[in-house]
Amino acid sequence: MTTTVQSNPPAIEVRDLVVRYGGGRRAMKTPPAVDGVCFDIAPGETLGLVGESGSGKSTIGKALLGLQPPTEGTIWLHGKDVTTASLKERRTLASELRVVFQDPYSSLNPARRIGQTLAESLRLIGIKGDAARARAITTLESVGLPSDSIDRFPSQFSGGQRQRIAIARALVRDPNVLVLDEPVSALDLSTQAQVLNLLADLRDEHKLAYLFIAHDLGVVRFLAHRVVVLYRGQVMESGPVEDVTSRPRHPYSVALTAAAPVPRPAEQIDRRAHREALSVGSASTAPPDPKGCPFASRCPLADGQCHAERPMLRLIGGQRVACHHAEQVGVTWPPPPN
Amino acid sequence: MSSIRQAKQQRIPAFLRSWGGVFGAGWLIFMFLASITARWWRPYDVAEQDLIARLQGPSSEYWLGTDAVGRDLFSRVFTAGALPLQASAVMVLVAFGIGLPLILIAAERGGRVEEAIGRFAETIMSLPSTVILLAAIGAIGNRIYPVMMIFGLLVSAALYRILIGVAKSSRQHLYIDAARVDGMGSIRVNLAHVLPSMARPIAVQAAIVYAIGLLIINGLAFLGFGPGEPQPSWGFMIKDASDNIFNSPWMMVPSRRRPLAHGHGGECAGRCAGRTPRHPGVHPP
Amino acid sequence: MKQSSRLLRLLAVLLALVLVTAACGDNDDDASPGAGDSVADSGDAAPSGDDSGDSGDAAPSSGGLTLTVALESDYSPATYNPQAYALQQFPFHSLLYDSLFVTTSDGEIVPNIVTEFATNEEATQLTFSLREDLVFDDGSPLDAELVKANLDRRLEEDLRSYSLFGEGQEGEIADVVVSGPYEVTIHWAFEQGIANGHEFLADNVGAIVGPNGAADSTTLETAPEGSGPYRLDLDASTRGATYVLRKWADHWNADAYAYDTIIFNIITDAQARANAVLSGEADLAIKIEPNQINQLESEGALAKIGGTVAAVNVLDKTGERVPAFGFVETRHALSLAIDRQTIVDALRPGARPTVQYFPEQAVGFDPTLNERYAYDPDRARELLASVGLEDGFEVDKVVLGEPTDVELAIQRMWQEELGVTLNFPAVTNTGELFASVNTTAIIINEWGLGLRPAGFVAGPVTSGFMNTQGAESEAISSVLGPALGGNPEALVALNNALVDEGWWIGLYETFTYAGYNPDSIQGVPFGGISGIVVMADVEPVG
Amino acid sequence: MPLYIAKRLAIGVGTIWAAFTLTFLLVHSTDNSPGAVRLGMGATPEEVEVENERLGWNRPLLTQYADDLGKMVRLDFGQSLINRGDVRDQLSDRLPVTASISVLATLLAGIVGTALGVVAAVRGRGTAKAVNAFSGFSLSIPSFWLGVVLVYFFAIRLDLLPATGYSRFSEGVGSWLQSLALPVITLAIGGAAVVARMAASGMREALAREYITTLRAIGTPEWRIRYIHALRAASLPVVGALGVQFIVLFGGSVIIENLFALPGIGQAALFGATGNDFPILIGVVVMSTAVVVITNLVLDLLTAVLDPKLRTR
Repeated sequence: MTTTVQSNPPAIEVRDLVVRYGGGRRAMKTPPAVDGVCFDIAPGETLGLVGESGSGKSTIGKALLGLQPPTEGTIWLHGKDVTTASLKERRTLASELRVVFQDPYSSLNPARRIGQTLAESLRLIGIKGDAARARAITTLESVGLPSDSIDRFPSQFSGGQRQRIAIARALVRDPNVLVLDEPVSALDLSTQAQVLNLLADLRDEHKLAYLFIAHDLGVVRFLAHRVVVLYRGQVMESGPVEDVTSRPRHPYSVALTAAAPVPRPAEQIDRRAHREALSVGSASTAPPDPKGCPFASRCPLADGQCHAERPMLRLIGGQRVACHHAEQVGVTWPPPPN
Repeated sequence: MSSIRQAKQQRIPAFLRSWGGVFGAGWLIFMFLASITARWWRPYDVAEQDLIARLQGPSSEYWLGTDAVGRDLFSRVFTAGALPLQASAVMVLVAFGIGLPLILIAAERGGRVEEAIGRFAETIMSLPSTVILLAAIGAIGNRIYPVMMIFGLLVSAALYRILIGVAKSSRQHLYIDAARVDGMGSIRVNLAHVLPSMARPIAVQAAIVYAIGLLIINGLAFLGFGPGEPQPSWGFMIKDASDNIFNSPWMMVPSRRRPLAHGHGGECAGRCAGRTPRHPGVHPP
Repeated sequence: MKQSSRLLRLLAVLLALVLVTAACGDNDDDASPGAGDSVADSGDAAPSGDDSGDSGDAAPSSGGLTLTVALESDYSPATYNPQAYALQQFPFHSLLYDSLFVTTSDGEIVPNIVTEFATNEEATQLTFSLREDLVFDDGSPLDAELVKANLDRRLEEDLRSYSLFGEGQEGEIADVVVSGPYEVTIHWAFEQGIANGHEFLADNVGAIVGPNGAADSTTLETAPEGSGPYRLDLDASTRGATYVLRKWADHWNADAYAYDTIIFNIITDAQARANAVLSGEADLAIKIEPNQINQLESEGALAKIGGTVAAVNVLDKTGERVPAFGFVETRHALSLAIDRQTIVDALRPGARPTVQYFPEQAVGFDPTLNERYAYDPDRARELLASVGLEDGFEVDKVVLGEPTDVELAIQRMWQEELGVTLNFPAVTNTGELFASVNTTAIIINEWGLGLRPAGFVAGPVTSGFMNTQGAESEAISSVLGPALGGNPEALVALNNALVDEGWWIGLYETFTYAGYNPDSIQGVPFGGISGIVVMADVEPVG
Repeated sequence: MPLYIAKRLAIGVGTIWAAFTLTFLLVHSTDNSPGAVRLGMGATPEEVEVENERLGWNRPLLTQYADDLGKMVRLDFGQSLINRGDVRDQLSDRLPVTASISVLATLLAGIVGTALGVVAAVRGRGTAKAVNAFSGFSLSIPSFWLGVVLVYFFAIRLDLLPATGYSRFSEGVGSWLQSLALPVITLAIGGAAVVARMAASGMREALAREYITTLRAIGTPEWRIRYIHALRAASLPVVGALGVQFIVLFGGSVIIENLFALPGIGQAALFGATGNDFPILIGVVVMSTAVVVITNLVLDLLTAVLDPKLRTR
């Protein structure tokens, strides 16, 4: 992984990232939201970050964006340490690293015209007036919106259009890395496909690196090159997207794969039955044993070792897996769907 | 089509979209302007008396009648407004001037900062304000502006308690995060995004607090801490009217009209500005 | 709004009903309207002392009668020492302290704890004897030594009632001599002597505080020490708000007092005070303000007593401060231009217009004066023109804060009828106000002349602060001596002289008002025309 | 739970300390001095200086603060400058009056307000509008105006209730209630309006909840649904609002006491303010704050009992 060439550093490099919410003694008692996560993203590459809600995937995004200060660990952007960048540094950084949020209704200020929102972003790098307006129009057109959108309010757009605006807002500063925090999960299926296609086109056109955060593997499979599966702030499995989705090595990945929605109702029913057969429990609120595997309390394969010893990431096949029983998965378990 | 209308409405503050709100806000503005300009158009001087026409009911000569020494109530009622209307405005400014920064800081920082400010606000809120105001008058004298500033300080705590939730939920908006990712500074984020999104509840609370300020000033005047005679004050006019309630009971009506209408104006504008606030928090005494 | 106010009214009625029914639950006649309540109830308020010492013939008090009095201010705010207060506060202190002499409701000053008194031939000494059965709670006697100890504190500044005994004052005392265990002789400082010196030792001035208080006034700050007919129930009282006085059955004159308990409620709000009488919570309300007079009068619950005279007092009789005042015609013109009837009708309902010095009930009153100086603006203008002042002039009247309604009315009348401009320069403290008598031409005031109007002329009017110029008037000084001696003709002449010289421009004679509940007490016994209620003579109905 | 109580107590103590400090600063920020107040108008500057020295007014501010704070902890507020009496004794005489008024007014406001709110929520739109109009009206009228009008009608015209004065509880509950009826009603109407609004919205919210639908489905009588289940859910914010109401009504009693000549804390505050009686002012503020704090503590505990979620804390 760390065989990067000096002249070509990864777009994003994250090492041993730990994020705790709150401060003081009480925060130390609760488990961290992100616990020792490492990954990197090459320029032009898309990394999928998958996990159910509360797994810490959005927190990683926030840490990257400077919205949530990391407790420990380091974040590099193009080889530059940005872990504790000041506001001033962030401002220049913000041109390279942009974000598209999940909720297109909340991510645009309803009281401001689209043009104002885009111009606000541009003003921070010194582009004002007509120049800003022209650039805003170009960007809006590049995401497939008419140029007169610039004088409208967000309430006049549909969810998919708003998400395009959000993408335009990210692109207007001409970045090379985008954090996509569940960009399509609030949209209906047909719009999802359009937006995903747009994102793919833009990536190819602008050579963008994506950190693509999602809660199911389905959409990740479409866009990502590699994928990281997160559970309770820890990496369960990572590797090329094909390997992880078609041959998951971690029981949790298996459950996630089964949970990914499919457009055909019949298959959905099959999947659900299959998922139930997995007998993977739902997330419990009880904190996991700090010494053991975080997934142990829900895992059908868990044994004494799992509760006592935290599994380390191991390279199995094409992917890295943190499970004592990874060899078993896909061989004797789970039972095949009927 | 409908989206265009929607867009136009966007620019009209919510509380002006109902008749009650228009009336309330209009009334407040009218009274404010009428009161501070009263000295130029009032039909009689506030001290001018007509002993023969004392304690009269409304007539074409004296539109609201006369008081116990035959002074024109119409002129006095409007002139009396200037001081409370201004002093209460100062109070509102102080209250928001102290309260809003604390609210914004607490909402932004969260955690221990929020807890500390919250504790402080809770402490201030539990103080019996009328008693404190009387103590302030006893200590620094009957000076309405400083006294109302102290009241503003007390009110700021109540504002904090009411608006902190609004501010926090307003910060939940992703466009705040987006602005921060843009590299916007904390102050700019607050001014450009957080505050405007809180405009409606702030307007509601400002109207309510303003009305309460008027009631407090009039209450103090009723207790004898108004401007000295012959300067008119609403509270003292009520007192005067209550002293003459047997001789001319109707005097209660014009003297009450102002504080009432004001309380009502503020209340109405406030209520119509949004739905009835879930936790009104600050109330008139 | 109309609808909601009706709803409000309905709601208020409902709420009131709920509370009244709740109140009726345990006491059936509590809610019955009328005045009987305050007199009839509180059977548990029996006097705390046992009445074995004094006989059982205190017939009227056996029912446990309570009298409730509403006062306009705290009559004992700083200390319970009666000597620190004025006559006005004496209704309260008269119940706690015995006084050497007292004013009766006939207006006479009579011995109280003095058994007999005598003045020597030259009137330079007053000798009086005390009752020998007077004791305080701790058993110490009220004897001649104690009276001397009391009077010997006369130079203390805090003891305001003693001010007339001070140096150069009309009642200056040279010495107090104990001439027997229960006999005291007072030596006046005035060489001419003082004929009715005992009148100086009446009411608040003659009140005797106990030995501890006489030795150290500060002991009276927390509790009274008197030998009077009542004791203050400190537990039941709230300072500044409510004072509960219980009858002390062992008092030598206990039978004269009809009530077992007297409650003083301090009600500073004038309307609330009137309300208290009207709704029966108070049997007697001392001091009723002009605004409430109509209301109480229409309910038959108003008592009044005259003797207060309002006037424009001319300080500048020589014209050295305002040249116009050098002419007597100017002063008469100012008087003739005042429409007293209008002022009285509009601002002082119940008062009586008058131009003269003496109150109507006093010897020396002359009805013809009021006719001679009746309102006549034309004549006033003529008079001014006759001294070349047809264009008017300006004169100042210093006020503390704001001018009164009457002053504002006079200002308007002088301006409109005579072109005379009356200005009201304001001062902020009484010191400045008092100092202004040396520089201004007029003052306007209400004077409670009380029992000795002639003495006031001899004092302030001719030789005191109203005549700092030392102006002389043959007409006044020639009759002042006989008038002080009580000669009726001289009194009338003095009255005429004051008005004719234009020293005194009377405005109206007003009243002291008290409200009372005619269903519970027989009336309000004022002490003469002093306007002070004689608490000993307040009697229950029936 | 004990932790919760301890926390509330700590805040209460902090509140009293803040009240004391604020008043202390106010009193010491003026040109006026206790010596001048105590000696009155006639005193010379020298005499005033001597008196101030005697009262310890000329000591360093911090020394006085520490000293006064220590005394306050022992509930010693010194002597009144005007009537020289012990401030604590005088105020504790008056405290029951103010406490009676504000507690009764809060209760009345709570009961009437809840009733109105429930009626508004349960009955048709007309009733809701009427209740809303009433509460809007009562919120905007000054209590002192209302008081004057009530006295005029109920005490003077109808002669139903006393207009002035206070009858102690020990002299009979009937006359006690009677003497407090008008002031309590005057004060409570504004509070009832606020409570009515909260109760109405709470009730509407409660009635819209799923478990109410469930209760209806299983055939629970409508009155039980409304007055047992929904009301209990709605009562929680109402009790919370009563705490705020109590503070407001306690302050409002200052004006009311003077209107009805009731010997309470508010009257003392007014006298203290007009007479610049510093010890009384500090005593009034501290003791009023203490009452408010204690009442709120009680209400907090009551809320905790009503709300099982809080009980576990």
